[in-house]
Order: sequence, then C-alpha cells, then structure tokens
Amino acid sequence: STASLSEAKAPIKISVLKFGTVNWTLETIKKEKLDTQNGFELIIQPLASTQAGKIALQANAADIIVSDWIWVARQRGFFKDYLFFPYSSSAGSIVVPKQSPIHSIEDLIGKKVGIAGGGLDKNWLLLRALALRKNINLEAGIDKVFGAPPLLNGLMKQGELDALINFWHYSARLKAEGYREIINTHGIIEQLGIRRTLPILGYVFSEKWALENATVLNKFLIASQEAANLLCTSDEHWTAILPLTRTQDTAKQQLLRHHYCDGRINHFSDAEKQAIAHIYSILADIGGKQLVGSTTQFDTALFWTAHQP
Amino acid sequence: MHPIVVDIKKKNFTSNSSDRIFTAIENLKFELLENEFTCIIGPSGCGKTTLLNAIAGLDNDFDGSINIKKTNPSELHSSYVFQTPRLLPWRTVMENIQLAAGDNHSVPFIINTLQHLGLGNNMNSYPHHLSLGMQRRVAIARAFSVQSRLLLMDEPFVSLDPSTAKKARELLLNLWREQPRNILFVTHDLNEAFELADRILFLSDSPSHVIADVQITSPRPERTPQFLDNFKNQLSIKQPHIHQFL
Amino acid sequence: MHPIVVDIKKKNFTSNSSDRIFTAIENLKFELLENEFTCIIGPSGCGKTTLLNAIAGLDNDFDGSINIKKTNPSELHSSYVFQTPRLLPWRTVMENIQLAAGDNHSVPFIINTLQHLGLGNNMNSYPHHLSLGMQRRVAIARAFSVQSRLLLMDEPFVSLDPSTAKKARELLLNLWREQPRNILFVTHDLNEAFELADRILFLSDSPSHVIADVQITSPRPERTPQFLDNFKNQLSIKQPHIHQFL
Amino acid sequence: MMLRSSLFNSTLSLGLLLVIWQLASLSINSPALPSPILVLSTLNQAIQSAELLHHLGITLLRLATSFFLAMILGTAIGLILGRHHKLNTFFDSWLIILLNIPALVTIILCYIWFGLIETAAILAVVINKLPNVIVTIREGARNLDDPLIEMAKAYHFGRYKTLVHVILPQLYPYIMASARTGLALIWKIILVVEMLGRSDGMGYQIHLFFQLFDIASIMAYTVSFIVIIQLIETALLKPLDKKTQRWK
Amino acid sequence: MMLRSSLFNSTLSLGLLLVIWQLASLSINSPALPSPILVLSTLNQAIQSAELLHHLGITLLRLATSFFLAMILGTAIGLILGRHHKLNTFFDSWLIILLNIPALVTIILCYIWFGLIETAAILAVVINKLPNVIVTIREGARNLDDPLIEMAKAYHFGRYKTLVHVILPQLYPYIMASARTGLALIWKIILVVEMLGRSDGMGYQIHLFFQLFDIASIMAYTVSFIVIIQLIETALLKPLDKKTQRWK
Ligand SMILES: Nc1ncnc2c1ncn2[C@@H]1O[C@H](COP(=O)(O)OP(=O)(O)OP(=O)(O)O)[C@@H](O)[C@H]1O
Ligand SMILES: Nc1ncnc2c1ncn2[C@@H]1O[C@H](COP(=O)(O)OP(=O)(O)OP(=O)(O)O)[C@@H](O)[C@H]1O
Ligand SMILES: [Mg+2]
Ligand SMILES: [Mg+2]
Repeated sequence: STASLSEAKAPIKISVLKFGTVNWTLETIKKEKLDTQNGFELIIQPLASTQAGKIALQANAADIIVSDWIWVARQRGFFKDYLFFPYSSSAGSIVVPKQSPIHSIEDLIGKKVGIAGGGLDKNWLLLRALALRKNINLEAGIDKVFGAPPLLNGLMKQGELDALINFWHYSARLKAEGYREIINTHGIIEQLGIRRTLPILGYVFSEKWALENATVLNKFLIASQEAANLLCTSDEHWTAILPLTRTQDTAKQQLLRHHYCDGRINHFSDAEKQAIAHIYSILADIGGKQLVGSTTQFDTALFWTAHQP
Repeated sequence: MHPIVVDIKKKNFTSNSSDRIFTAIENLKFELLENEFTCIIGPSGCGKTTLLNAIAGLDNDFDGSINIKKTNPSELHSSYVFQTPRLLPWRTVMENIQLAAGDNHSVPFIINTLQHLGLGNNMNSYPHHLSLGMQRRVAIARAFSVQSRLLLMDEPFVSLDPSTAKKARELLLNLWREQPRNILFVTHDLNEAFELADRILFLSDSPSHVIADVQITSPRPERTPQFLDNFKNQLSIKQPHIHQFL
Repeated sequence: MHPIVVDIKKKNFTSNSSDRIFTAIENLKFELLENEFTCIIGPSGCGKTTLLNAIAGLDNDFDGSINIKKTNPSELHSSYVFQTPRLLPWRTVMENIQLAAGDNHSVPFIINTLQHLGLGNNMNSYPHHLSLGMQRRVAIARAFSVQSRLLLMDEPFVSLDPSTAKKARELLLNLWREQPRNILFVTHDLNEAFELADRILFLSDSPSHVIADVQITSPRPERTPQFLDNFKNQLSIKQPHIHQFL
Repeated sequence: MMLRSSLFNSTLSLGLLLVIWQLASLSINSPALPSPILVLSTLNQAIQSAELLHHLGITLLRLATSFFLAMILGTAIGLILGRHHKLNTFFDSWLIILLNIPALVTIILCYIWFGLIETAAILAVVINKLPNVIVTIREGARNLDDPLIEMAKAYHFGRYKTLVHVILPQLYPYIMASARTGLALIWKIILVVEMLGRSDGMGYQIHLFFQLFDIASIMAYTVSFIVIIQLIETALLKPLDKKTQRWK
Repeated sequence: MMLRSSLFNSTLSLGLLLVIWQLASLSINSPALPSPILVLSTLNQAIQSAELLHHLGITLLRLATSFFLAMILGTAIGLILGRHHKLNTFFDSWLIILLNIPALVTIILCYIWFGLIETAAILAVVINKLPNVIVTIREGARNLDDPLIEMAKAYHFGRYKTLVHVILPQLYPYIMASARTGLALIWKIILVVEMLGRSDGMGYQIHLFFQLFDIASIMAYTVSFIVIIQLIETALLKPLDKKTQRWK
C-alpha cells in the first residue's frame, strides 16, 4: 500500500548544479523525505553547468531550474511564460588580496580587474552604475579581464589580477583564504539608494506548469525553506551535506554556511518587487538592449505569488 | 550483319589548361567479321588507345557510333588488356584475376594460364612484388580468363622476352581457337601482326583514320619468315603510302 | 681502372606478407670500360630493373658493392630512363625535363631533342594528355637532357612505332658520340642490342648472373641485317647455352 | 624482437614526456599544472571509488555509437559528393554551413528538439563530426585513380565490387586520417554535450571539476581516456594498418 | 555560362535550406530555433551597430594567425613523421596524448602560463588544431608515390625541389582536407578560447548571448562567420583547387 501511495506522488523534476548551494537544500529535502511527506516526489537532475539547466527547462526536461530574475525578464521578452520565485539573496562581490592598496571603487582605476560572467554580468553592471554616480567611468578606466569564474579564481591566486568580481561561492572561497571583500552586490544596491536586501536567485518554472501543479509547487517551495532552515540550525544536517561543499577546509565550510544562511529570503513583498523593478531599469540603462532585449519595462507579474513566505 | 561496326566521325580532346581542341580521330570506320582477329598498327600518339577505350565503352564522348552485336546478354561484351597493367595493388595476382573473371571463373583454367605465362610461383604475390613484365603477363592472364565477345589488347606483349612473348602468342591463338571471338590487337611490331592477324588496319597520324586495310588469308602455320618477307614486299608495291610501317 | 665495377653477391627480397625470401640476383659481376655501350638481355623477371636500381643508388639493400668512378664531383653520376615514364603529372613536359636537367640545362637543346622525338607540339602539355608512347619519349628526352657519367635505360624504346624508335636510336647514338659516357641499356630485342651495343650481357633467370658476355667490335654502319644474322648463327654455335635468346 | 624494441621505444617516449611534465609543473608551481605523481594518485583514487569507471564506460558507449554512425554516413556521403560534381556543387554550401555551425547551437537544438535524452546527445555529436568526415573523404574521392576505375568498369565489376576492391582501398588513408582525428574530435564534442545536458559521463564530471578548479582530477580523467585511445590504437588501428598495407 | 549556372545552383541550394529552416522553426515553435527572417533582421541590426564587425574582425585575425601557424607546423611535422618510421614510433604516443587532451585543459594551461593575453589564446588554438593537421598529413606522407620519389632521387632533385615539385602536389588533397575541416575546427576552438578568457571576439559575444539564451543573436553571428568562410571558399580555395588540379 505504501507503494501505491508513493506512486500517486506528483513528480517534480528540478535541474541544478551538482555542487551548487541549491543542491544542498534539495539534498536535505530528499534526506529528510520532505518531498514524499508533502505529497510530491523530488527528482534531482544534477548538471555540470548553469547553461545546462536553462536548456533542460527549454527542452521541457526539467520543471524547475534556478536562475536570476534578469534572465526571466529577458525570456519573457521571447514570449516564454517563465515565472520566478525568490530563493536566495546571496550575491557576488569584489575581492582583492589582503595587502592590496585597493580599498574603494575609486582605487580600481587603472587596475587589472577580473570579471566573471562577461560584460553583461549584473554585478559588473551595477558596479558601473554606482561608479558613474561618482563620475567614474569604469568601462574605460580599468583593465577588464572577462573569463570563466574558476579560471579567474585561479588567476587571482597566481597574482595575475589586482581585483576580481566573481559569483558569491567563488568569492567565498577566496575570502576564506584571506582575500578581502571591497563591496558586494547588496552594498552596491544600497549605495545606489535602495535600502533593501533583495533576492537575486530564485526558482524558475513555466507559468503553465505552475498553474497546473500549484499545490505541489507551493508545497515544494515551503519544503525548500524548511530544508534551508534545517541546514542553518542543525549541525547534524549541515554535516550530512558537507561532501557537497567540496572542501576539506573547515574555515571555508563555515564561511560557505554563513553566506548560505545569510542569503535566505525571509521577506518578499511589493516593496521588494518595486525595488527590483528599479534596479532593472538601472541595469537596462547600462546593459542596454543586449541585456534586456525588448523588455525595457520590468513586469512584476513574473513573480509567482500564490505562496508568500 | 557485322558483329562490330565502328564509325567514329570525330573524337576531340579539350585540355583544361588551354582552349586548344585536339582532334585525335576523324572519320575512322571499319566493320569486323565474326570472330576476326584484327591487328591495328599506327604511329605512337595517333589514337589507338583512344579508339580501344571508345570500343570498350570507357569513353562515350565522341561523335559517331559504335555498335556491338550482343548474342548473349549475360556475357561481358569485352575484355581489355590495357597498355599498362592496371592491377589492383592491394590484391594478389590470383585475386586480381578472379575479381575480373567474376563468378563464372574456373580456377584450374586461371592456374593453367598463369603457369603457361611463367607465373606459376607468383599466384599469391602482390603486384608491387613483381617485375613490370610479370605484371603485364598477369594482365594478359586476366583478360584471357574472362569470357567475352571481344578481346581488346593494347600492345600486350611488349617488354616480354622473346620466348615468353612467343608462349603468350601461342596461348592467345589457342584461346581464340577454343573460344572464338573478335580480337582487336594493337601492336607496333609488324611481324607480330603478320603472324597473328586475319586482317591488319593501318592508321594514319592523328587525326587518325584507316589508311590501309590488309587481309591475310594464308593459314597461320604457313606464315614462315620467308612468306612474310614476300608479303611485305608485295604490300609495299601495292600500297606505297604505308611504306613507313613496313 | 674501370669506371664502373658491379659486384652484387646477393640481392634478396622479403615480402611483408610471407616470410619467403626471394633471391633476385646472385653473384652478378661485371666491369665496364670507359664509355662502353652495354646492352643487358635477360628473361622477364630476372632482375634487370633491380640491377639498374642498385646501380642508380636507389636500392642499397644488397650484399656486395658497386663502384662508380667520379671524375667531376658536380656532375650527376647517372641519369635513368625508368621502365615506366615516371613523369610528374602536375608539371608540363618542359617543366618535367627542366626540373631534372637542373640549372645547367640548355633550353634549345631540350627543344631540339623533343622535336627529334616528335613532341615539338607538346612541350606545354601535361603528361595525362599524352599517349603512353609520347610519355615514354618525354622520359627519354629527360634522360638525354641531363649530363651524367652513366645513362641507365630500362627498355626505353618499347611501345614506340618502328620509325620513331629508329629516330630515338639515332638520337641516342648521336648523343653518345657527342657526349661520350657509359650506357647500360636493357632490352628484350636482340636486333636492337646488336645494332646499338659494344657489348651485350646475357643474364640468367633469377637468381640472375651473367651467363654470356658478348663483344661486338664491328663499327655500327657495317651492322647490316645480313651481318647480324651471321653473328647470331656464330653465337649460337659458340655459346649454345644462350640459345633461348637468339 | 620488433615487439620488444617498440615497447622499449614507447616506454622511453612516455618517460621523456613524464619528465618534461614534471619539470614544467615544478617550474610553473601552480595548482593549474599538477605534477604527474599527483595526477596518478588522483587517478588511482578515482578508479578505486568506481566513479571514474562508471563515467568512462558511459562516455565510451556514446563515443562508439556516434563514431560509427558518423564514419559510415560520412564516408558514404563524402564518396558520393566526391564523385558527382553536380551533387557536390549543390550541397557544397550546406556542408560549409554544417561545418561551421558552433557545436553549441547544434547541441542546444538537438536537446530542445528531442529532450535531454541519449538520442539527442548522440545525434548532436554525429552532426558535429559528420561534416569533417565528409570533407576528408570527399577530398579522397576526388583523387581516386581513374585508370583503376576504368579497369573495374571494363571488367563489369559492378557497384559492390568496385566499392570494396577498388575504391575503399584507395580511400583507406583518408578514412584512417578521419578515424584518428575523429576519435579525438568526438571525445571533445562529447565533453561539451555531456556538460550541457547529461548527468553522467566524462564531460559532466570534468566540468564539475573545472568549477572547483580541480585540475588534477580533470587530468586524471583525461589520462584514463587517453589510455583507452592508446589501447584502441595499438590493438585495433595499428594491426589494421599493418594488415591493409601488407601489399606495399 | 558556367558561372551563371553555378550561381543559379547555389541560390537554389541556399533557398532550399532556408525553406527547410523556416519549416523547422515553424514546427518546433521555440525561441531556440528562430526563423531565418528573425535571424537576418538581428544580423542586420548587429551590423548596423558596428558591434558585430568589431568582434568578427578580431576573431578573424586570431583565426588567420593560428590557422597558418597550425597548417605550416602541422604539415612539416606530419611529413617528417610520415616519412621517418623511427621518429614516428617515438612520437606516436605524444601525438595521441596531444590529440586527446580536452581543449579545456590546454586552454586553461595556456592562460595560466601566459596570463589572459593574446599570445596565450592563439597558442591554445594552435595546440588544439596542430595534432589534427599532423595526423592527416602523416597519413598522406605514408602514401606518397614511391616511383616518383625514386625518380627525384635518381635525378638529384635535392630537398627543396623534391618537396615543392614531388611531395607537396601529392599531399595537396590531404592539405586541402586539413584546411577545410581546419578552418571550421579552429573557429570552434576559438569560440571556446574566447569564451574562457577573452574580452572580445565572436566567442565572447556568443557566450554572452548564450547566457541570455538569445539564440537568434547566436545564429546571426554564426551566419556572418559562415558568409566569410563561404567567401574564402569561393574566392580562394575553389580557384586554388582549379589551378592545382588543372593537369587532370
Ligand atoms: N619489392 C619486391 N618484393 C619482392 N620481390 C620483388 C620485388 N621487386 C622485384 N621482385 C622480384 O624480383 C625479380 C626481379 O624483378 P625485376 O623487376 O628486376 O625484373 P626485370 O628483370 O626488370 O623484369 P622485366 O623484364 O619484367 O621488367 C622478380 O622475380 C620480382 O618478382
Ligand atoms: N585526356 C587527353 N587530353 C588531351 N589529349 C589527349 C588525351 N588523351 C590522349 N590525348 C591525345 O590524343 C592522341 C592519341 O592518344 P592515344 O593514347 O590514343 O595514342 P596511341 O595511339 O595509343 O599512342 P601510343 O602508341 O603512344 O600509346 C595523342 O596525341 C594524345 O596527345
Ligand atoms: Mg596507346
Ligand atoms: Mg624490369
């Protein structure tokens, strides 16, 4: 009879990076059987790159993936009915070596700066926007080096770069090795005049699927939050997913956990949505058509609202 | 009806490099009688190989027509000893012959032919391990092993030593007697032609056409060196324009 | 001292496929006098090409030694008319010859030679556009245009018509008289050998060695057909073991 | 004798390579170029954990399937295009387009069309390798020896015999060039294909390692694959070379 | 006449391709396969904004440099290995290793060794293409016509003349196969090289578009590159083919 019960469970296919932080949450859901208890069955498809998840979603091979709202907004410009539900506010940062003379954005002028994610990376665009307010043109003023995140981390350690803008889990690893953070995304957003902690990453799924599976989706979203809380409150659960951090170094592990927990979303209301719309317009200004496509106006309908934390 | 009627009005070659058109054959006509052994003699470069290629159906790009009467549709219409051996280097002597002979080959016949041509020890050799003369003999054996209405031979016996060439000629005549067919035999050696042929066609320089058509009616055993000398002398009197060949 | 001393104790071929060793040449020895015109006659497959390759330095894998006296180090020691034309298909007739003749070629001489061989109109043709006999003539012209101590010729005049062959023979003798050198001339045609040579080496079947070494001392103009018949008759009495060649 | 000396030779050659590698890794002294010893011990661990063999096996299966598909199709098409001038002028631009579409595009399209399934992955690989085979074989087909083909025609060999006994032996070096570069190319494409849409295989693993900048593991996986290729080369291709070139 | 009919032919062929593409994009109806019209209008915009030409120019420069380096080095090494049995057995395993190292590894090593500079990028491309050229040319060098080489030896052609007049014309089809597949392969490698560590070029741009999943732009960039390759093919390679094959 248990078999027939589990057969009735609605499957949710989710594609994530094998060693990404979302997978920590998902693995905890599986370990604690939070899925079957809540009437769905979580099927994790581990992938090796973020792009693979996007392909999986497009190919209908995954119900849910993890991405940011900029991408969702852009896809809606291509008539894709994707929705976004906030998951984490963990964001990238600029790090420099401990002894570096660089202490502020101004100091970056004339330096060799690594930038992960290419010219349209949101961290880089936001930094440029902030600098422009201080009448600094970073685009022309620094020696930009775009590259793959791990490669840039490697080059940073070789001393090839003066500063590095990288995604948070890469920055965290560097910080654990004593590198110093100049500013992170939230700091930039705050200096741009928006005093809110905003979600960056979230679950992305198609509206059609969400409406058809609203109940299980909501249950999944709650389970996800529960699992994240478990990881932050219970050492036992944290130890269980330690292999996924892929580091033996306890300092690094602690830092990663700290950032992970800081990144949890506990408040998301219309005010945050407005703030995101504001930032989007800043990004649209800087990034231009290439970044936002035809969608210059942010459409707040892209947030999944059936469930509020 | 004649089994083979050749009537080539014009055969042109255009070289890619220049726009020059070269006429190799012009108004070349002849008809062969049933099972006639015909030799073709002509200066080097006059178009003999071109003619044979056309008859073999390898080159259809000419003005005119070539008609070959088919008695038996399953039969090969021609077999061809090319001017170069054209053996498959990656197949042994035996394989080369069997491939051409097809299903209706008889291994003992092939072995016998090879032995007569002095290749009894080389049946499993690859062509690269044979001397040029030996390769030519393989090509001859190949043509002999195929049953066809028409046997085309382009200077088959050059670069064979006299005794091997003699054996090859005997073998050819035997084959022809046992399995009568039309033979078109290109040679530069007038004596060879006199010894073998029922008829000799002399070709002009290119654009080539038939300038003399000589019948030899005496039976082959009677063709002694003396007889041939006489025949030649008569010919140079009757047909002075082919003096250069005699 | 003899300009060329050949002493091949043993030349073996091993075919990759089988472990069979084939001895092509065994105890083949001869010495050439200065500027001697030597013909080599032997059955097909006996090892004549193998011998020429060894002398040309293309094959050093034999027991024994070949000594060629060098008078002038800058001079090519040999030029070689191979048994097949071996022309570069992507080069014209003229280019093929000039490449071999090197810097010390004289264009008028080359043109003259080509014209004598009936190729005056084909100097800018590519080999693929020539008949086989024409390609052979190009190869002959190439060898003639190179100044060398030793001229190796492997059945150079086969598949030429009698009148072209006659011209080629005359050209060869003229060249030899004007620029004396050693010539090693392989042929199956005894009459050709009698007509050209100072000396004829008869080779046995493989493993080949010299079985008769015949000098012809009479001056060339005196070598009428009649003289040759007499010579042959005498030879077959004096050296009955070479009867097969006569 | 031959065998012993060739074994000696390759030991020497590999030894020299290891020494160069060791020196380079000492001189550069970065985790980006781990020493051979580290890589071998990583390899050893990966083999013990059975993880490597699992992924290697899966990748090899994909490799074999797409290799044979691409070679057979490519040889056939290349031969046809090389021998038929008109078809070739018609499809030439298609071929150029197919050759130059970034692997990324074909891979995405295959996955989106067929879903993230095995067929899509293999198809993506075949599409990427196919035009290379075609171009190489076409070049060979253009340069076939006409006298031999005429001979086959004169003796009525027919299609099958001409193909097997006259044409394929002449195409052999082109096929071998295609096969040798092809195994390597397919392996490289598979790495990307697996990165973009599979949850197993060497490409999946190597990209995970890349994100962790774990070059030692990447190299360990690479070494294991190279060993396989070296085995294929010595156990299959070399003997095949010997057998087919026997006539020389 | 010839020209007109070949123009007609290629228009027809491209037209057919466009029709197939259009139908496919209609049937799949996904932004992953944009219609040709959308792609062409995107291309038009990209050209107008001068952005495309900038990146295309940079990539073509890299392509040309690494192509010639790889072809010249590869032909030389391939020829040497193909003609010298001993050298070949010694370096054979090196070649196999070089062939099968994932592009990722060589690219990372080059960047780490030399920094994120132009030299590193070009070197990475050359290292990736080189073994393919070597393997193809080596196959050709093994199958040279011995009688012609003997002729060159008998007539004392010397190294240079033998190379230019006897060997290279025979290697021509192999060189062309290598060049044709090579342009495509190098282009694909450059895409990865630029993606991983350059701040300009087609690969950098395409990767940006890929992050946004903007397939129309990716295809527009691809089309612009294919047009260039098609131009190279018709203006350089085809006439070269004609000229060198004149003797046939
Ligand atoms: N590469 C080889 N491998 C094995 N055997 C060979 C090889 N080359 C030649 N032979 C053998 O050596 C013998 C002599 O060959 P060669 O080519 O010298 O003969 P030849 O006297 O020139 O004959 P022909 O008059 O037919 O040209 C032949 O029996 C041939 O089978
Ligand atoms: N593909 C070609 N392109 C241009 N001209 C050609 C071509 N093939 C042959 N020819 C020319 O046609 C003429 C006849 O050639 P063919 O090969 O038929 O001569 P042949 O009579 O067989 O001569 P040989 O006795 O020397 O073999 C020659 O003058 C040759 O130059
Ligand atoms: Mg002919
Ligand atoms: Mg010979």
